[in-house]
Amino acid sequence: MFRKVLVANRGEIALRIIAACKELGIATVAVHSTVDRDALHVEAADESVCIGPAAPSASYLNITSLVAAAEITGADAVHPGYGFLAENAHFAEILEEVGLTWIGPPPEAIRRMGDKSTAKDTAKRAGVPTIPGSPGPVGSTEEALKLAERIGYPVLLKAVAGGGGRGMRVARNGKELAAAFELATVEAERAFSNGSLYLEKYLAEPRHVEVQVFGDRLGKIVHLGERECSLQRRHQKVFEESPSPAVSPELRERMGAAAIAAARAVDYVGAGTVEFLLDQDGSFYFMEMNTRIQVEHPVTEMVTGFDLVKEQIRVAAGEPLSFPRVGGATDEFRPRGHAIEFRINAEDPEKFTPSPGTITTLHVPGGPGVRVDTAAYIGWRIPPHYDSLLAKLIVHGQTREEALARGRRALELFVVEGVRTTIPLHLRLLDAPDVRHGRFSTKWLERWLSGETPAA
Amino acid sequence: MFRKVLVANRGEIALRIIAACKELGIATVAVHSTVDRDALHVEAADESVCIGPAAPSASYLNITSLVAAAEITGADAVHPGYGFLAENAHFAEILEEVGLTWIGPPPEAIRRMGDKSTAKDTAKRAGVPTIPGSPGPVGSTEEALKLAERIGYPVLLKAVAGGGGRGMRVARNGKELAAAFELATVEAERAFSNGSLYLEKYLAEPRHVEVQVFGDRLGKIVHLGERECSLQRRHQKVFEESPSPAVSPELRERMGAAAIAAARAVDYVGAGTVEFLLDQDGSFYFMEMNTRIQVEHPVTEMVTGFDLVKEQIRVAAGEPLSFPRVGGATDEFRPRGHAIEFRINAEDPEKFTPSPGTITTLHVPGGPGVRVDTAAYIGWRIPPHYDSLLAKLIVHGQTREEALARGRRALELFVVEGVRTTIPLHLRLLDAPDVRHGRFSTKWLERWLSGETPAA
Amino acid sequence: MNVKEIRELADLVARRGLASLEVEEGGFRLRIEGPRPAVREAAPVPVSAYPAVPVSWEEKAPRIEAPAPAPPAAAPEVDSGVHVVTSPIVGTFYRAPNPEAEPFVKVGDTVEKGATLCIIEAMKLMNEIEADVAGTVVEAFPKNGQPVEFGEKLFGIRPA
Amino acid sequence: MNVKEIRELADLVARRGLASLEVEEGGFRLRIEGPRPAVREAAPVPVSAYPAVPVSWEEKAPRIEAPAPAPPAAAPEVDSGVHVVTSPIVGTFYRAPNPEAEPFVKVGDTVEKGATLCIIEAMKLMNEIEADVAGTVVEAFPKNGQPVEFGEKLFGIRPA
Repeated sequence: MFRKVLVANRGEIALRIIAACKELGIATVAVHSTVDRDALHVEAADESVCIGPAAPSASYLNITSLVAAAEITGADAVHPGYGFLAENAHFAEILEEVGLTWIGPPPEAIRRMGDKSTAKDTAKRAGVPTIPGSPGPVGSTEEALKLAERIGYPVLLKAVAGGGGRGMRVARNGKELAAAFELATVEAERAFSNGSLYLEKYLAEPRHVEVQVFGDRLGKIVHLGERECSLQRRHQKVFEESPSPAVSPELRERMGAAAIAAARAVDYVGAGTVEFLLDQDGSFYFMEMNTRIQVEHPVTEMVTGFDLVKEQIRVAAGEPLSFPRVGGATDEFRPRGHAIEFRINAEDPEKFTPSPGTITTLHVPGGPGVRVDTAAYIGWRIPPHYDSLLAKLIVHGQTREEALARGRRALELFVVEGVRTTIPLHLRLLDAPDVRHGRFSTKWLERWLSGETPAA
Repeated sequence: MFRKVLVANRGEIALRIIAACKELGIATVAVHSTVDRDALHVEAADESVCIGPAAPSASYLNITSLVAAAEITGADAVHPGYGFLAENAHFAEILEEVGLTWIGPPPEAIRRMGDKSTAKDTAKRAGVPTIPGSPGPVGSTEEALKLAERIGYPVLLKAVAGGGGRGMRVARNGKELAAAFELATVEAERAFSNGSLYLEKYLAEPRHVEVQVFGDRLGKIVHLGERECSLQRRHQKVFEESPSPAVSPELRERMGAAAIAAARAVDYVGAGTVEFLLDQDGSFYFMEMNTRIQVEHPVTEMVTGFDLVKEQIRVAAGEPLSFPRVGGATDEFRPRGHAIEFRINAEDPEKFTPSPGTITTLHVPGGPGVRVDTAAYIGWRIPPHYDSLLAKLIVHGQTREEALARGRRALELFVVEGVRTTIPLHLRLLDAPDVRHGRFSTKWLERWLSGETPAA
Repeated sequence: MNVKEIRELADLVARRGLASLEVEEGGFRLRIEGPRPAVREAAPVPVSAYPAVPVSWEEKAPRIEAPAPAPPAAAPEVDSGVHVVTSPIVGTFYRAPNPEAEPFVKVGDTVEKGATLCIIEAMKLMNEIEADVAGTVVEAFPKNGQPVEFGEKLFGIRPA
Repeated sequence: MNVKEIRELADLVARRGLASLEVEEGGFRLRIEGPRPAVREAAPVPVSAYPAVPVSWEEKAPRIEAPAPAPPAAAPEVDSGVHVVTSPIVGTFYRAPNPEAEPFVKVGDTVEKGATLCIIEAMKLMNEIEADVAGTVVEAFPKNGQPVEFGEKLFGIRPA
């Protein structure tokens, strides 16, 4: 096992990693930028090194400084957390070159899953369902109609050169497709000087359901069930839960097996997440794989009782997976109760503008089934240079109903003053019948925020 | 279900009850003395009533004020918490007379278990083992020797009129007993003007192991396993855990069945605890039954996933027990992992003198498997009129080892300034090999504190 | 806004003891926080919302000595010359012995020490509250039928 | 707003005991927080205990422009007349190009702008740190072979 781990991150995840190291009897080194000098992760670690000025590129993303910090403190491994350098294969390789252990998956796995089209190809070849569509540009209306007939309507046309939703058109039948193909070609030509179009199956109301996988260096890969993360705003997850209200035990086993297959295709080691789009008819399609610990890992910890961050460290040290009774080739995964994570950001709960400032009052809720992961403290000045995640409130109950009720009372007893937070947003969300009944897709939250009648 | 519950208590347990009510959608009324005006339970409740001055006898023990407070606020039930009026059968009866529901066991059960000798007789008649001894005073040395022969050495002689350890003598064999009988008679005569002596089996190194029971109004009674509470100082529990390191599954079932039998003997309803002394040879003896929720109930919540306070309220409202798979006539109880509670008191960690004052800094630990129940906040002035419990830190792990490691890191990251606390005591305790190995009796902690080589 | 104007506003904040002042206009924003407080201000106590409760009027009520306990720290002063009678118990406040009767006392009345000022009902018992000083009633705080807490102000009496 | 005006506002905040003052105008933003309260002391930063690390001396090292970044707010002042060169990188500090050589500079030496003051090794690269002012070296902070953080004080130079 490692003697000393350098935590190449900040905020709540740095504190989380330090907690895991402490439980394993490993010394810790915190790194920080000049504005994070008084941050809690610095205080909690055994040692700390200032690695640069506030700008992330000059500090938390500064590979030279991080490696030097590990060298001067005699650390023997580095945990990257999430964000920053967590999915940087180059950083992983440099660490291994200088003799430090990277607490993460093999660089090659990061690279193959980091590139969208390589990832999709890899998944496809591993037998994992991906969204059906044209392998390349569609040449003509006839070709498009033939393909659409095969994969089924509705279908989506999108510009090969496009992005951000521009040049995209949905067609519900052949007639619409024929008309749309011509229009979209012209639009794409005008917008991108390239009229080529892809065609793929269109999911009207997909859910974002992701599966937690874990592999060890001995080649064992298991899954720990799914997380439902459909409630998103601008692709930022707001509210995550496990299990998903839309996943049956039978579907869980199929999604789990697919996730394991994707991970196995890149010889995965450590904690990873395979993200799927789940259609209303129960079909699911590979979206991407995140080769790191996720912000929302605590919901899986709550329904399994496992410590995923400690397991990352153990696995990186070469130990076999320690999980008893998990999802895999021979075991069926059974979540224990229901967990929900509420991301509490330091931002306006209606306009979502960041609200940096100094925390003047803070009271975190306690009691049964409540967990709070935060690096906040009274007097802490939230620097404006980093993300606005202030705290993660995770609740666990025997049933989804109990977890929802517990979430409400914990949010009501959660006091933060000095900055605006998204606590009021979560309380409003808990009032929404669709949330109470688990009826939502990835499109629900933005529709609801814009005041449209919520219809899942 | 109730519409509004008055919480006849203060501090963390009042907050705990308010949380349970919130989860059940029940409105709450807090009561407080004049010095508790700024207490957190007052802020957390929907309404509050000042019921008297600081002295508990004039406020939290003032039945008239409590009933009037329930009447003027329109509450329909009262939860007494622990301490104060929690085991006051008279209060329970008055509430029922004025049409309020008492969230606790039937007054008759409280009364029968409240009187030590009635409780012991009740248990004995229910077939629950009690410490063998003379039914009344022992008349002569010969009678003492004959009785000792039957129950086995060592035996304890104690003055009928005595108390607090005075006039007690241990005899390991017949010779010692004959000598001790004469001496103890003379001592008791001198000290209490009454030379009569009881004789009972002496437990050299007993453990305090208690079983959580729960009954509903339909007559079902179950047990939820045991709590090990041997680490005590002056009969105050300091550190509690579940399961007990000394209890095997087979012993758990026998103790559970005995606890259920004791509860059944008084037609028990609600949450109760049957305390046993567990001898080194695996024999156990009924000590007493606590007819309320206990301070240490969270360790049972952590290893069961159940919410005992919500269950108290449900059962008081006439609902059947909601627990799935618990210990009882047909089910075997299996704890899920291991939980430990550290009582953090506002007192000197070495001299145990109370340390009231104002909390200037407070940071509670988070992360996986950590729960903190507290009514403390920064700026809170701890009133000197009540007990010194500042917070309960409860940790849960898959194994006892993980729970211990988690306890250590949580204690290290738990910051309280402004008052002295017992956090350093707990950190020292975690260093003691006997604590790490679970080798201790009720006598261990005082011996260890006095500097004697710990020998369990 | 220039520095002189800002100074004027800052002085205003300091002198008036304001918690903060914030101005925003176009791209301009000014925020001034008042003098630092001693430590953390006491958490605000939520105002209790009492529902009215039905009351059974009884013939004869027990008398409670008006103990006029030391008013709790939180009870605001009325006027240094006025003695405040606070409630020694929790219950429902009545100004008259029964719904048809005249109030025991009205503002302006002169009362002797020991005179009944009101009744507070708790657990169906009617507790008479007596004046603990002689003087003139200058204020009557709760309304008839209103619930009162321990230590709540009942009457202001200017001692004779 | 110029420095004089800002100073005026800062004095104002200090004199009036304000908690803070914030001005925002166009791209300009000023925030002044009043004198630190006695209340919560800044959390103590644990002192880092660095172990010595073995070093491989190399022939040729890259030169880093001595950027002398704005010293971080927390860097304590030495003497108002002395310019402090802080470390632009994390690494191990060396006063000489190799273990047998003389130090680049000693206290009392006069240095030109651009003169090499020391080497900081990071990732096996020897980074030369240059003087960003000409003057007299009046203080040398780290010991030879000592690890340094970003922003750590290296030398004090009294400008010529």
